[in-house]
Amino acid sequence: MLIAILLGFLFSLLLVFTGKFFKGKPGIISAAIPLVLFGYFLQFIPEISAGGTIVHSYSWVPSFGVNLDFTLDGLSLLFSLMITGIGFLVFVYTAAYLKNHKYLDRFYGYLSMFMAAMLGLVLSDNLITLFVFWELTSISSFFLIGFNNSNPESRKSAITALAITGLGGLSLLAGALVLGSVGGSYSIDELMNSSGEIAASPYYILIAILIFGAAFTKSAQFPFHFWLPGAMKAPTPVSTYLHSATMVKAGIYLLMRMTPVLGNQEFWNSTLIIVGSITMVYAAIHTLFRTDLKGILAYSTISALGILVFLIGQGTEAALLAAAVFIVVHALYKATLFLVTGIIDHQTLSRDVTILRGLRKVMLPVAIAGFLAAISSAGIPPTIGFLGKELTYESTLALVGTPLLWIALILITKILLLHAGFVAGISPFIGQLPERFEKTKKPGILLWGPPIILSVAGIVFGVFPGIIEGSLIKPVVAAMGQDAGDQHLQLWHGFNTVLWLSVATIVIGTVLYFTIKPSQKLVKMVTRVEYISPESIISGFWSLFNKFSSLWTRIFQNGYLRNYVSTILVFLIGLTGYVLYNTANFSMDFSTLSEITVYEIVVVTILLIAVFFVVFTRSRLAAVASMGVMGLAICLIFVFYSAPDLAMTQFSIDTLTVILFVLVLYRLPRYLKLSDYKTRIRDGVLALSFGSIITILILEVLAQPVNMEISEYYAQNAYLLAHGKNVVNVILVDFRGSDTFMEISVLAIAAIGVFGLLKLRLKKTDQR
Amino acid sequence: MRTIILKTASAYLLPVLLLFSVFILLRGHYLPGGGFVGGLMASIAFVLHAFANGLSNTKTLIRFHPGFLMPVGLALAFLSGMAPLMFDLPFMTGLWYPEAIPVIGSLGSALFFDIGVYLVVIGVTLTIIFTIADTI
Amino acid sequence: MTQQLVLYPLLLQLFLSIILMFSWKRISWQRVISILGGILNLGVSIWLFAYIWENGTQTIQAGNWEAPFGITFVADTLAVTLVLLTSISGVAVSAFSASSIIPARLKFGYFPIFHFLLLGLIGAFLTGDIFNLYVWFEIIIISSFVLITLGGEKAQLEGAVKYFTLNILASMIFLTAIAVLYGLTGSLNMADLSIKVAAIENRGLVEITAILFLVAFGIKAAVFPLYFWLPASYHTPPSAVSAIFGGLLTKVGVYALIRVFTLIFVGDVFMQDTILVMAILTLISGGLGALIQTNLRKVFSYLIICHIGYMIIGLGMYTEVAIAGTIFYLIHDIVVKTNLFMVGGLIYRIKGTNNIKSLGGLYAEYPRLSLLIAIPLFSLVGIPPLSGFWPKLSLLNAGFNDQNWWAMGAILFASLITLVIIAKVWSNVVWKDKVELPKRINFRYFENLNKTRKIQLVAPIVFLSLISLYIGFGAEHVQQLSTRVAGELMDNQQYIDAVFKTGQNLKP
Amino acid sequence: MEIVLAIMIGILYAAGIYMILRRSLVKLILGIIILGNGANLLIFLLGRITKGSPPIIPGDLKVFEAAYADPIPQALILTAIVISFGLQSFAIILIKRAYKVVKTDDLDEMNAIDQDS
Repeated sequence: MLIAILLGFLFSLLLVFTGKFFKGKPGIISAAIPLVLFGYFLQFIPEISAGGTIVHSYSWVPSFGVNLDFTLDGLSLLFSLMITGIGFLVFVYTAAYLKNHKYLDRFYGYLSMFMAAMLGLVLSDNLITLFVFWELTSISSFFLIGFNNSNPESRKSAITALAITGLGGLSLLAGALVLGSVGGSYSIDELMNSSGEIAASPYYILIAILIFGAAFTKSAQFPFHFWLPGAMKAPTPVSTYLHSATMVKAGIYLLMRMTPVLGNQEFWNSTLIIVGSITMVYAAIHTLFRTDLKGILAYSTISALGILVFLIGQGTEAALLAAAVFIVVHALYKATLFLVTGIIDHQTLSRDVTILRGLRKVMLPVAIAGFLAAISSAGIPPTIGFLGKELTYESTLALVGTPLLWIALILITKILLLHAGFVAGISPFIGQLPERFEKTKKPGILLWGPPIILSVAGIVFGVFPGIIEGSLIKPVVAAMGQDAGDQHLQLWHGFNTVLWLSVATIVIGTVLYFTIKPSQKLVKMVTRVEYISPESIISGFWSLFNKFSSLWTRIFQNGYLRNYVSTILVFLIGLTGYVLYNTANFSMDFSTLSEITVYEIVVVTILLIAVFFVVFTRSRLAAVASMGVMGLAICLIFVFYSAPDLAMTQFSIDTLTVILFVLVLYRLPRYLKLSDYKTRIRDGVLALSFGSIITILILEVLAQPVNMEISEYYAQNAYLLAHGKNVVNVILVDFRGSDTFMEISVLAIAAIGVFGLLKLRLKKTDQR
Repeated sequence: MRTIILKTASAYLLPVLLLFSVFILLRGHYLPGGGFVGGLMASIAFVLHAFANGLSNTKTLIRFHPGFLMPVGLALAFLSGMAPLMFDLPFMTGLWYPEAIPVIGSLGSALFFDIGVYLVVIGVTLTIIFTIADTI
Repeated sequence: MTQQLVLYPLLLQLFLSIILMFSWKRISWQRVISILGGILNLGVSIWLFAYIWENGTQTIQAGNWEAPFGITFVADTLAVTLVLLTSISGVAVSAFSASSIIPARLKFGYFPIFHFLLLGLIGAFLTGDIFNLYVWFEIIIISSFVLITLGGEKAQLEGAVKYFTLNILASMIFLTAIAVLYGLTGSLNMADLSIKVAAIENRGLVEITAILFLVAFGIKAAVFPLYFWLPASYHTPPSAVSAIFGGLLTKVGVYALIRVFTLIFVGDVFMQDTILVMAILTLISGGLGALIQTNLRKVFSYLIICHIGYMIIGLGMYTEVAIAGTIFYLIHDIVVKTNLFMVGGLIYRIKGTNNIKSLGGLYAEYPRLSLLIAIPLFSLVGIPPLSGFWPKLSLLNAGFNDQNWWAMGAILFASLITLVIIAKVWSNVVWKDKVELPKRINFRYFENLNKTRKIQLVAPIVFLSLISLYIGFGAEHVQQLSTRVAGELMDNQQYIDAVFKTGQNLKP
Repeated sequence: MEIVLAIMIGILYAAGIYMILRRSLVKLILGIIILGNGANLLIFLLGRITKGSPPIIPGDLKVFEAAYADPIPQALILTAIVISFGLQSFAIILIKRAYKVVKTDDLDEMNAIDQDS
């Protein structure tokens, strides 16, 4: 199974190096990969429908408890078949759709990478592995949405989609981690067994929210839905594959997968029902206000996803069964409609429903596919769409609480979706063919074949639901821990409420289709209230956030060195001051201190006067001279306190520094009195507090006992072992010789630097 | 500043000061001094000479670029530090010639290290000062 | 013999620097010496790493003076890992420099200084003596000053002044801290300090010393609110220099923080909380900064800051899992950040600018190169299973175990914002159509370079990308390494034992 | 005396910081030098000071018999002094160059690069 998943990745890697070959005609060969995989997964049907699961496990990063554990059960089988089956058709379709595109190879690369990631996602039993593949689908989606990379809109949509799904991804990561910690394992299989403990843990709500965050962003639930219409900037095969049939269902998949672990809880169910219903109605209404075919389909997809969330939220056996069927329904008709739209777009270069008419005359097979898909979407018998709708009504009717409200909402949604399906699948083909489309070329079989196959499948499954009932649908429900044994999929249920609801849907929807025609006027209506849409609110928030970022960065990184220094000092003083304040215990043992002599006082006074001069003089030369005096005074201090080597070094270095200064300084301008009084006071206070902290620190340290162990060792062994009597020098060249070595290296580097600074002048004519 | 007296004086002063700096270097192990101070003294001697006789004269006197002393000094220090590795002793282990030598005292790798320091210090100081004097 | 191995990478770099100084004007020799030396050094580092992995922490006493009297060099797993990473980045940047640094700079000691910088880094990782660490830090900063100013262009000098001042300030604080520590304990050996500091009764004083170290290293590591020098300077020198700076220089600060706060100042809750708060603010502040930049290298500079937060946050949480996350992130970050700045350099070489608004068209002109660039970019984001992802797992886990919601939030926030930033960079640099720019005269565009030069520019990026892919896909190995390092760090007795048990053989 | 020295060192630190906070490049360097001297004296003082007994083993003795000043801080300071000399000379040249290229001594005018470019 690992190979099955890796196949797509390997192929996309191969394309990096052999891309040229796959450009143009031979591109269709790549469709062999999903076909082979489809066959591979088909062979598991008997075993799965018999109630088995197939588990393959490979060790990857055991230290994190992250392994490539793949489980094939009913749920993952359904998704795998959808991914590879629709994948195959999309690959074939692409070969014609992007026939002459110069980046066809890249497109296949991303597409097969996406397919592999998606397969990995639905097959992973390990939460972290699932997350890994989850992110890979987001990234492939990013590349695919931005595939038309010259188009700024396309790039922007790609970033938006990545940001939103990335947000969800992090939510999933956090959720997985918390769930793993609480449940003691990342294995979903094991987590199912501890679902009771998880529900009882204080983190249950947190986990649920995090998982919702992931699912809602990926499956475009309100208010995160807006990235999906944007994602329609991608080429149509992408919209078909990722943004209606597979990737957006990853969120649905996650919710279904988590149902046995987290489901059956008040919070879980009601949140899903509420969010799902808001999404389905909101998006369904939006379909009325679009004229772009892909826009209509995008919103109807969101609405369908809302229905699925709504159904999963109900959580009953009937609802889950309905969800499973509806996934198949939606995948079949929506993929068809997208492919049809793509063909229309490809051949007529238009997607505007207000002008597309009568296309059946130029592309009859496409019109058939569109029609079949539209009636499946409308839930007109004998399509599988009818089955899906019936089941949906049935389970909603059984809801406890306020079923009337939910029934009303789902009814409205279904009616509007019927309208949308008709607009997208039927209206472009009926009526009078406008003149401008008369010369439209007939699409090739590679284009119209895939939608026909999908739409016909919708009818076949509707007429003979037995084909999928036992093999695909029921194992899905079983995988979610419910048994749907006594339910049967059939077209005729007798005269009951459900049937009347169906009839109402079809009648009202059809009436609606003939009364409300998509028009620019409707589009304008909705743009007027666009400013309160989640998209505008979030993008407003985002630009506010950007402004805040600039502000924050400008406050700290303001370009003034002294502000940087001040910030660092304030931080240092604040922390040390706080600790000193909390722990101050002054104890000074004055007896150990040395006496004060006149010489010392004189030297210290000289030093302080010199420092005073350096700080306050207006003349640079005086400052440098005072600097020299200061150095000499320090030199004397070293002499007083038994450090002849230091005194010598200090003296020579002091001399050299003064020479350097004099050499350099007389070219520099006069000091300017640059800062105002207030600044100087502020800086003075800062400097003095720092100085005081240092003084206090010194006094505190001096009060501590002395440990002379190491210096005694040096003193004892300087002559005996290191053959020298000047201990300081022995330390420098022997005990701590490495320090000295590095110190002369520092000098050498500095000299090279000085040399370079002064001699190297990059000229305009220099090669850059 | 460049008086005849200073000129003549510096002509004599230079070798004397250099000799003194070597003395400071060598006695470092026993009395205050060592490679640093020695090197600084030597450089000050050259700087003095440059003040008196002009930079170009000092440069011709030295013949090669003083910067060359830096890698030489570093190499010397490096070799004296590496020598113990031949005896499977750690880097910078002091190796000592068993007999004491007059004036210097015990002869060991530490001395060569100190000479390396001395050379680097001269090289560095002179490079810096000469370069500045050059470009002004 | 094997004990000597500890110092080989260090001695080799020293040797290279000296040899390179001797071949001052012969820049073609220098190129060859630097690259060959880098490869040799990589070999030696791998050898050392393998040896330590097999045999555990090794120490060597320079000058053969037993600890704590001489200067001890300690090769524990953390140190050799970082030495290995330094060698990896070092050899990549050597090759990159050979092609991208203009001859004028090479004639003024670029390569010797570059190897001195590597020497300083390796020394800092290996030393077991706090004052010696100071000296290595000085080597690092003086080399970096020289590299950052070499060429003396206006922007370089302006950046250098800030870089210089704040780094010197850090050094002064570091020196002050060492003085206080010596005044308290009379020792400089870090293992010895660990024992002696634990015995000090006046904890307030210890805490203040710890704060001094925190600030000194925090400046080097570019932690909030001490990072200002970094955005002001990292984009000014040639890309090869930024690459080594971005990859390794701030990490030395992080290393020093890790070392000091796991070995010497252990178990101080106030300090840990302080570090934690700083880390959270670093993550946020760096992310916010990166979001609004329009210069590619400045974006990367702010991302350095942002990601330093990941490493520091683990140190603040101070559990084995958290430290393992820190170490893993450190390993990942060194490779990726070095690579990132080289990528910046490559893009600059292709386009002649680093301003995002003027870039574009890379996808059309250099499709494979774009894919190559994608590796470091998306590794940086931590798109799983690329390298940046795994350490976050540890850090988030540690955060949850501590119930530290702020830390978790900051980690997730920084991840998201990095994702958005990189997506923006990708969109603008790679996807966007080519922006017609006036041709710069005297500029060596990538397309005009000869084949060797092109390979020298691209090969290092390929090399580091492969390594970061390995870190991502072979996360198990890296995680084992990180866990082992974390274990060693949490149990500092191991370090202390290693330092004091050796060196029994006194001088002959 | 230690108290006097402690206060003096505090003043040196304060003066150094105050100078660094000025807008002039030259003052900046002077400030760094003062700060460096302060740090050196700090090491010296915290290593505990002793009068009149340098750490040099007297003529014919092999080990110390009388009190001696702690040699370690002295060695450290020596290293530190030399290192600061290297840094200082580099810094002095840096301001010279910076002045020549940027044409100002005023640090506030050197903030072009922190803005966007």
